[in-house]
Amino acid sequence: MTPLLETRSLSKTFGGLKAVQNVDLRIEANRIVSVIGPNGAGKTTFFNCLSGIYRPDGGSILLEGRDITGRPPHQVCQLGLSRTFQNIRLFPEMTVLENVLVAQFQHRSLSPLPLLLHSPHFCAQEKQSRDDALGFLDFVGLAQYADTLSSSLAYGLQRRLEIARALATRPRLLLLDEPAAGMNPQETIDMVRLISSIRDRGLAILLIEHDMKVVMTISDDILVLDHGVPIAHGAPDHVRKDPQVIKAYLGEEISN
Amino acid sequence: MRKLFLWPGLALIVVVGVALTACQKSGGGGDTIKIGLAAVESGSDAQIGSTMLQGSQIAVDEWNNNETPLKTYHIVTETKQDGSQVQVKLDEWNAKGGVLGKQIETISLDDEGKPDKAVNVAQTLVDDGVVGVLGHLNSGCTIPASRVYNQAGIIQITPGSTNPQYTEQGYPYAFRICGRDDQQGAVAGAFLHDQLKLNKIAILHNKTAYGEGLATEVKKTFESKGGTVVVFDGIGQDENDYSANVSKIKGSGAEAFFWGGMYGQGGPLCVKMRQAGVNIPFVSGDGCFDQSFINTVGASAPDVYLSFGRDYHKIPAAQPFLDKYKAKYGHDEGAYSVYGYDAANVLLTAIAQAQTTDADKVAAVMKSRAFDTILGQVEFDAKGDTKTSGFVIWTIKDGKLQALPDNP
Amino acid sequence: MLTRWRPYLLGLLGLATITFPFLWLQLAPDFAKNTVGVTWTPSHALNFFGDLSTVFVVALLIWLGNLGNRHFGWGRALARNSVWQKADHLWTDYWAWLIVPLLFLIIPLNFRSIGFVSTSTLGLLTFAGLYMILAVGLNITVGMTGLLVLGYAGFYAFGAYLFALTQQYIYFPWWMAAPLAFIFGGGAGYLLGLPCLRLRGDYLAIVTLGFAEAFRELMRNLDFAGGDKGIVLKDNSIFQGCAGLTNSQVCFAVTAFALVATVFLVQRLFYSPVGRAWIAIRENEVAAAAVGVPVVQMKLLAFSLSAAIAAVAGVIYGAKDGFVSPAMCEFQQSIMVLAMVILGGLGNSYGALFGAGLLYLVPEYLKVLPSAIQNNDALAAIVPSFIRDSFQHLSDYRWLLFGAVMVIMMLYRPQGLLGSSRRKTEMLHR
Amino acid sequence: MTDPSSSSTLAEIILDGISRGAVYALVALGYTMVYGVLGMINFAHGEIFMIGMFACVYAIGLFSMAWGDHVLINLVLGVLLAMVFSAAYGYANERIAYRRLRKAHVLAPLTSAIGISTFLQYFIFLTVSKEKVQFPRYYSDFLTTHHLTLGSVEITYLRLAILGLTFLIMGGLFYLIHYTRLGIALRATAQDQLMASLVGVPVDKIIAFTFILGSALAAVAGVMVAMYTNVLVFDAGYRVGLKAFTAAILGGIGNVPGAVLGAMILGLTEALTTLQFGSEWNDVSTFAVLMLVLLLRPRGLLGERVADKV
Repeated sequence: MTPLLETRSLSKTFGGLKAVQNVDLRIEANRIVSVIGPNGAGKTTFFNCLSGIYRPDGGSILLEGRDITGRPPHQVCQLGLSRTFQNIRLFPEMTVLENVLVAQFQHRSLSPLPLLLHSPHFCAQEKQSRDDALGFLDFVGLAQYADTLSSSLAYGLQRRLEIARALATRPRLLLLDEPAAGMNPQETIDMVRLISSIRDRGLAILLIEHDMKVVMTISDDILVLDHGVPIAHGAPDHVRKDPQVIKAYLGEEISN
Repeated sequence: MRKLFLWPGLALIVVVGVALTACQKSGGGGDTIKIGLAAVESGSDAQIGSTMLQGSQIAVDEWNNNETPLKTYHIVTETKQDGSQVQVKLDEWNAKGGVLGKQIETISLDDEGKPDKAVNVAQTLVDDGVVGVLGHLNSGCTIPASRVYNQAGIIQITPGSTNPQYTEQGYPYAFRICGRDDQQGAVAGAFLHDQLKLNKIAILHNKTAYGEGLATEVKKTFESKGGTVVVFDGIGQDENDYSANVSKIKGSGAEAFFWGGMYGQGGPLCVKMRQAGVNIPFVSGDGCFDQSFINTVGASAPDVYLSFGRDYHKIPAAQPFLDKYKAKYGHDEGAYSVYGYDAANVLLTAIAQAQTTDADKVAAVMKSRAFDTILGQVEFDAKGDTKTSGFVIWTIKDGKLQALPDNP
Repeated sequence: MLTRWRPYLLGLLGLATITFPFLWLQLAPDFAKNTVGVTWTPSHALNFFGDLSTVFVVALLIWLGNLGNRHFGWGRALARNSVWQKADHLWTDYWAWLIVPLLFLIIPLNFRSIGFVSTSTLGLLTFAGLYMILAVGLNITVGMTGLLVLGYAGFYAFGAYLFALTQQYIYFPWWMAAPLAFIFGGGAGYLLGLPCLRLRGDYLAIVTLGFAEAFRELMRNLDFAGGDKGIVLKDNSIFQGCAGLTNSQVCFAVTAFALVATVFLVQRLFYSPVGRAWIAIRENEVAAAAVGVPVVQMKLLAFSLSAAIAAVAGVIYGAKDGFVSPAMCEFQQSIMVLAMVILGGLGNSYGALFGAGLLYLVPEYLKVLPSAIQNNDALAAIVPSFIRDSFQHLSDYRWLLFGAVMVIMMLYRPQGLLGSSRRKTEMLHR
Repeated sequence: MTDPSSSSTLAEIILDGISRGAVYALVALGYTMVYGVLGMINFAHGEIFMIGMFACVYAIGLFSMAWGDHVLINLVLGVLLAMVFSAAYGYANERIAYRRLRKAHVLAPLTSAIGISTFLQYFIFLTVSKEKVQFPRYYSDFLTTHHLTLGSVEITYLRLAILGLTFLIMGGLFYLIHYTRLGIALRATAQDQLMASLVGVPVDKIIAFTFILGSALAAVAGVMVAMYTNVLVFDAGYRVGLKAFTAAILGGIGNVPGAVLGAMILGLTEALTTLQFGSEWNDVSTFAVLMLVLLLRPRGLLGERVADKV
């Protein structure tokens, strides 16, 4: 069976800096895989390569067996890979609802005539979009804020909105870039719950997270990057005991 | 504040707009004859445009006050009731002032030198019920506006647009009192070939309808006489760096240079050529006929020749007009003031003789006889151009432009 | 109190100092010696301020009103219930917006039978309509998609030339000319946008400006395009012969129809996934791409759509005046349309309509105002002559004022007069 | 009898192209400097350049009224005063139109800049002159009539001065940005204004300094160009500014040597177009070159690729 996502010796270089080197990763459907590593390990670069924002220098990315290497971001998204951003990128002037509506773009027919005439089909589609969007907002717990400007949401809610927006693209694989960053313990627990319930909807999740507690509780698999190089890969317990990981996190002396 | 002032402001605009459209109609009475004056009166050509219209205005004032100095020249033929024809002097039947027994009212509008504005100005004048129009200045404005006047059946006389296309359109009511670019180009081209006895010239123009048109005519004449044009280039109107052009001219071995354009570029271009050691004759057209041109090239610049109409300073009939102009406006006349004055006199004389403002009859009168003007006798051909062009070559002498002595 | 005002006073003093020579002194060149002197000409400066006095008075009133509003709550009750506040919601209402352009453009037609509207007024209104079409079209790129286009008049001229050049050889029935221009204008926009839209926003601005300038120069140089004097159509009556109306009346009606169609098209797109995608691109391009919006395609759509709209406006212009010339795509034209969009409201089609009406019609009205006052006995008696003259001069100052308006709007009301108030937060804090 | 494309003509045309390029370069440096520090197009830079031209002539006029026509004294003082004036305009421009918009959407300062540009153009149009004003040639004759002879080509002192000045300013700016403390502050401001202010860089002052320096240089350029073309006109800045901006983009905006390179290419393109096709094609060829470069190298010839921070 082909995995949902597979990277083969993926590499990306900036000038002389090798940000990501030879990363091999397989993600099966319905699993949560985390990418961890110290600051500057190339995690976000890895994400940017996957989601098409950067064009990798070497290696290939396969989504459900299809090569998506170097495809532009919107195509990657349309093929079923969606993401959130470490520094939140919402559409600030749009309402919460509109933010989610935008994400349904690829699933909406744009035939000009119905669009201009507002044919019954088009109106039904718009209503469907709205209902779906409200459904996603309800799922992440933002239904009551539907008409609020997204820029006026609280920080934690903005993260949730980003997730709802990513979900609205109907991905099979969701990339979450530090979803729990800057949250208090309660919010973190809520976020973990949310991530689990996303998995329960049948999505695979690739996660970057600094909070080890989060990572260890929900991950099925963990990939550890250090200076762009994958140094460990496996189940949480396995990774936790890996000497190279300890060295990467804690430095040379202690691991000795 | 926006809240407070926006709606009253909007309301004001709407009310004013409506009021304007309403009262423009009701403004005029039926007891005057209206003449439209249209030319560029704002922007960089404002001076030349407004002085032209001021010339026309003086003529109209004279008619209104019945003090036309030219009236003794105006001998018209009047048909009496019994069918016999007698020659009458103008002042005999126009003693009350004005024309056709009515005072003349002028409506002066600014076309900003832009074709689209000119068309709207033309439409406004037509709406206001003018019987004749004196204008516009720029050929680019005159040509599109002429369609409006002719479709509405209004006589148009341009005092200053020299582009041939204006009268070549075949409109029955389009006249011009100045010369045409091809006449001017022929004079300049002949001067270069026959009088300066040169065989190779370089031509530069400013890419406008006027500049390029004139330059093309000079080229045609010069080549038809057997000369060669070694450089024929255009430069943008906002270009100020001519060094590459001058180098090209220098390298081309041209024996004279013709500039088709205005004085704003012509002056510096001449200076640049002299600085680069290109001391060949500099020839240009009426676009450079301005005091600022002399100011730029210097009061004693040698080998500078301009083609322009006759020197009206030497014509005695012009003197009263020039004095009156200075007295009324406080400054000297512009290059086209005299033409504006003449155009107005021609139009009003024709109306007076036709005894009607009907355009067909006035146009018929205009094409049937010769008019005495400051610049001499004017006769119109079938197209509406003057039969004699009157272009002569001028040069700079003692800080002033003077017609060459061997020209009449 | 003084400390609060000191920076303003110092600023004013500084401004007065640096503008002093240009205002109060005049150059007096000595042509004989090729040197230069200066003369002290206070009358010159006083005229300058005198002509602008109306503007100063209006500005003072606005400022006082603002002060009063802030300190004493003037107009607050008024504002709370005014249409102004609800503008955003009102306009989004499905059918309400159709009425606005209709009202503006159709009313004069109804009065035709009683001779209310003269041909020249009709001409002015047609122009206002054309500028409105242009403003609505430009608003798609600048306001909705966030792409600054500085050479918009290039497309306007493109349409006009397309029309004029084809008219020289092939006769088009009038109802075919505009749709064809729409298609070809859109195609031209597409071809230009293809390479340009990969560029950063400010580069795009300059490249489009370059396009307009290059197009103008090209048209001036090509002999078959008539050079600088442009093309005078042999027959400008292609719009004529409909129901016994004159060319101006048909052009006006066609403009009105095109305007309504344009607003219809743009608003329908705006309230559809496409419009949401445009706004998303404006708000955050990376995020838009990441949620599956094909950024380049959507930008191209916006760009070519607005080019197509401009081309249609160009055709109507060509048919109305019966000639086209390179002067159509001067930089000032583009700037004027941009100023209309900015004044009216970025991203709001009604704002663009409003801005276009304001910036085109007010200077025109001001220009005829003095003679209208003079012709009207009642008005002539009431209005003092110096105010009458100041109106006339104000239209000379309009470019100065346009420039000032663009700066002031950006500083104090970046969302435009009718723009949504949300836009302000976005423009000022990013 | 010489052929239009003979070698001496070609040499002269190339020299014309280089001088024209140097004129563009002087202005382009101002654009590129502001862009380098603020990341915004100072569209009004061309107008500051134009103000510099006029200020110099006003100053010369004033001095010649005050103590007569002393070429060197009046000219040097005139240039200095023009620099002061332009700097003041540049500062006022930044203070009024840009400072509040620093954090705004990229459209806002650009629009504001276009507004200022239009305003200044028409301010001069309405208050100084609607028509072209000529530079008092008494003060430029000694530069334009004397020349060096190199083979068959004559180079006037003015052209030498413009060329020299261009490279001097380019070198000076390059040194300033890369080898001085101020340059470090400039670069820090360019990278991240907030961070720079946190480590003690007075960001407001640095930006104001950028504008003042750029504007003063524009004034020098303005005087040079006024002497070179003999013409001062209210829209001189727009034309030269557009070309200079094109040059800056061509060379890679934000890059000091790039601006000069781009300007030289542009100047030569125009001069050679004049020779080969006639000067009416200058503008068309300029923008064709711009489009071509942007198609092939969107960052310009010497511009670096800057990755978008995600």
